[in-house]
Amino acid sequence: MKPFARIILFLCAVMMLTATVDLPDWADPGSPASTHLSPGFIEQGYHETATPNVVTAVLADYRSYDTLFESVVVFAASLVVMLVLRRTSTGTSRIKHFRPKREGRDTILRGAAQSIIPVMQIFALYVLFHGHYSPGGGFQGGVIFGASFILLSLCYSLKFAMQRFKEKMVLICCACGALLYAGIGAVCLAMGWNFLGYAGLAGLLGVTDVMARSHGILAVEAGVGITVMAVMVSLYYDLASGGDMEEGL
Amino acid sequence: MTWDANLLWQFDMLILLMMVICAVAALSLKGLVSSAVVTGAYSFFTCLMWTHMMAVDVAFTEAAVGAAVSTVIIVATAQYINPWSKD
Amino acid sequence: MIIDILVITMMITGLVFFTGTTVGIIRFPDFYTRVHAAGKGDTLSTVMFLGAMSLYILRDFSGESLLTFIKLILIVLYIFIASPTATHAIIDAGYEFRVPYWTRPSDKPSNEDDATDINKTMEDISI
Amino acid sequence: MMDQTPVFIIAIPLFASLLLTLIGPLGPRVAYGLLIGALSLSLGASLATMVRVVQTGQAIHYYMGDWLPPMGIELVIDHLSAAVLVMIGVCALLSGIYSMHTAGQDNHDRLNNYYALFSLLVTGLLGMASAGDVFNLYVLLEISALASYGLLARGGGKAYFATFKYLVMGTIGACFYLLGVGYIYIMTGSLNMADLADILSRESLQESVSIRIGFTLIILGIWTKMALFPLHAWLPNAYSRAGTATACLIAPLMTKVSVYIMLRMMFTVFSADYIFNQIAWSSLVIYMASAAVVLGMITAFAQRDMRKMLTYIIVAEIGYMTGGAWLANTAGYTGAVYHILADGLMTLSLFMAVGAIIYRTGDTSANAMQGIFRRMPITAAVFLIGAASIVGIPPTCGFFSKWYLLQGAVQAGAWIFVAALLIAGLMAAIIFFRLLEAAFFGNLDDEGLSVGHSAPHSGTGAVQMREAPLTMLVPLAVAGAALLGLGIYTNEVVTYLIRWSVPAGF
Repeated sequence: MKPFARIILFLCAVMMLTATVDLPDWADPGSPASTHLSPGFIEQGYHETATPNVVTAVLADYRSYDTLFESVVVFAASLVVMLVLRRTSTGTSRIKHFRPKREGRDTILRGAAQSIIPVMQIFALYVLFHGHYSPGGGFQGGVIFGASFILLSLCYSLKFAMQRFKEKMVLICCACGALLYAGIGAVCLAMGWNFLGYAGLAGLLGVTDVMARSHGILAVEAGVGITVMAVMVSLYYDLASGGDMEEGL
Repeated sequence: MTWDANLLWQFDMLILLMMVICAVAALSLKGLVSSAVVTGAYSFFTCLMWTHMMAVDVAFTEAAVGAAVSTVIIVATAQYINPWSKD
Repeated sequence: MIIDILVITMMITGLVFFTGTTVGIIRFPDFYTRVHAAGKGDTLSTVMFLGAMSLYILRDFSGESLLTFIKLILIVLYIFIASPTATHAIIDAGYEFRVPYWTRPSDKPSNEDDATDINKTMEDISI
Repeated sequence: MMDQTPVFIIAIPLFASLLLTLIGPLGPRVAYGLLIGALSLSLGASLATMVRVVQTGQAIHYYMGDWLPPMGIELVIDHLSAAVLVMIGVCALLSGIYSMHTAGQDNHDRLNNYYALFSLLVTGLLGMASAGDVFNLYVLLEISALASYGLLARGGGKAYFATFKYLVMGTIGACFYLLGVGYIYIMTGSLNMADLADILSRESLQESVSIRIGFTLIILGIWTKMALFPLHAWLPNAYSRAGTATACLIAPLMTKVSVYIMLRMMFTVFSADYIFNQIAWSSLVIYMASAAVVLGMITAFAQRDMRKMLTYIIVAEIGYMTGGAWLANTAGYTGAVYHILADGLMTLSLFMAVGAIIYRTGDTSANAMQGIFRRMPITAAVFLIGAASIVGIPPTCGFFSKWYLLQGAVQAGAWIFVAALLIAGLMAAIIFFRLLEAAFFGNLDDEGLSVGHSAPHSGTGAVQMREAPLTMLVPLAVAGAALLGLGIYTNEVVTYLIRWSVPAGF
């Protein structure tokens, strides 16, 4: 089987390398990708969405339908991992590996965690809400926020983290983030615009259409952030404890 | 902040080389935990590559997801599948 | 001018420590000493480098450069907290995992098991 | 202000899935009711859209977020996607109703999360069928794939390994698709299907190696997803080891929607001229399809386990559709599209019938069929209709799709495909004849046998009538009736839906 797999890999590599002969030059301003749609986004992006960061505007407004489903992909991942791994039945645990118990020890780790985690969470919020102006947004902010909880449970213990952020709460956050995103789409629908046409929020918020798009982007980024944060924590809880939520890494 | 194709092509090649080395190492190393760590290193080089291509958003995501969280999650998973197994 | 000299000195010191760290990781005999070299040398040299950069930025003083300076100082602080803690955590985990430490073989000629034991464990650890 | 029905098709199952995760404490009945309600509403929206498409005779474009394509994303529902949408809606609703007992059997806890994934899978499939953007298609492909991994792995035990194999193959397929889309994006700068078709028809791009390889990668990825013959190894184990409710949802839909994506990529994004004249592979693909048809049927013949047999029949059916799509004539195309609809219903009714038999007898091998006609007459009747459809006996829809496929193959002069179709029909007849013989006569030879192997001496000869529960029986009967109905109204389906979507250049 192995030589066969190697032949297939080699063929794929040859095919992909062959495809590069035709491609436009690296960072070529005349390439189709830079001339077809990008100028439109760059020129009109700010006037239509009041968002200086073009990436955010494209991600969360022009192609927000994609982004909705990307956050749903993340949500689906946590749901799948939970369905497959989580065991509530009390039985013989499959896990027989050595797991160090560090209850009540290691002041250094905890001290460092105490000083780093708040800063990390503030930074996550900054990344999330500053996405209009600088690189960042819901996905990145959510991941950093989730990482702070993972750090907490690494430095203390899984149980400690689960007391702070309960498993049920995590699942609710997973669904509510995506629900916030889709709900905003539905509100726009109810206001007489198309699904996810944030301009429909203008009437509710009392601002112009352009500003309403900007606010809509902010709200959906927050939804994405909540989902991603909760999913990261949920994945860690399930995978690190092997599904029994007893003790983790 | 302008991109000059000729300025740092050696740097480019170096990162690509390291990425190839990491990819091969992740496949050929014994032990799942070490493979997981090398995968994290691979993600880090990918992140450098994105930064070099001026795609800061992608680099940011890669650093947060690939190099940080997914490495932790892979290691957490690997401990249940006999971390020092030979395949 | 003085700042330039300071910056160059700090950078060279940082480089020297980096070299020391690398040599240490390769040459030290067991797990604990290697991590020790990596943790200490790496932290100090990174801090040296970043400090030099922040000073260099401050040469043309303006609001923007001050902002960059503050960001760099924050990174220095972060590394100063995180890197030794990580080293500590790794060593602690190794201690709990009962990774044997190195003793000079000639001191205890009778106790040859230790040396082989170390080699065995080193193979395990350095996979 | 546009008509908003197209978005309801997708948004309702999505909202249902998100809400289903939240309503765990309310108990399984609420979850079941919410799922069924959402699926029916979505089906209603699909039907309304189809009626509008048929009435106006042109595709509906729905602009997401009010951004005009190619800047924004659009949903495009033309005749082909309307038909596939309705097929998905019907199959999902029927298997949703059917799942009441079996899903509870497979999932003692967290039934609401199982249903959330169920609904998410339907969302992904509906979204794929209505997408007008190649990257959006990829995102929805990932959603449906992820949900199907979770649902299939819920089978427990051996299903984990089978699903892991499926996961690896599915990820490779999705990666190939994404790589191909990437190459095409670099060369064209657009992701919208109509825009891409416009750009790709330019003279300068016809000869491009990158576009050609991009197309190859996309098609290879889709073939991996839909388990065309050399890439089918993951399918039988993954599908046959899943829980009954899961198998009834996934087996009819996943591969058919992949076939739909293949048609969409071939004829909407690329053109028939480009595929059959510039990239001249079609004879090779027809050989592959013929091999898939013949080998799938032969392997199915060798199986003792009923569900495994059905999964190999799916592999053969994929061969029919692929062959029909690559015959490059109207009859072949009509046969392929019609077979998507017919095969969805056929596979659904067969899987549901077999599921009901397994539910009552607890036996997955062909022995379970002994004397089924006496004990479960309705289930057996639906099984008979499904089998007749697979074999290709006239009043059922399977006959008409095979008729169109044969006609197309003869027109194209693809004699090997003709031979494969005939051999496969014969093999299918033998397979089902063997099963139905046991179902009909198995009981009469040995009276104790049908009562149960556990109690061979209780034989008083009284055969117990024990049909499956009503929630399983009603969808079964509806599916059987739909098979006949689709067969009877073939002419209307072809005239009003399929003829409109025949690509230019045939």
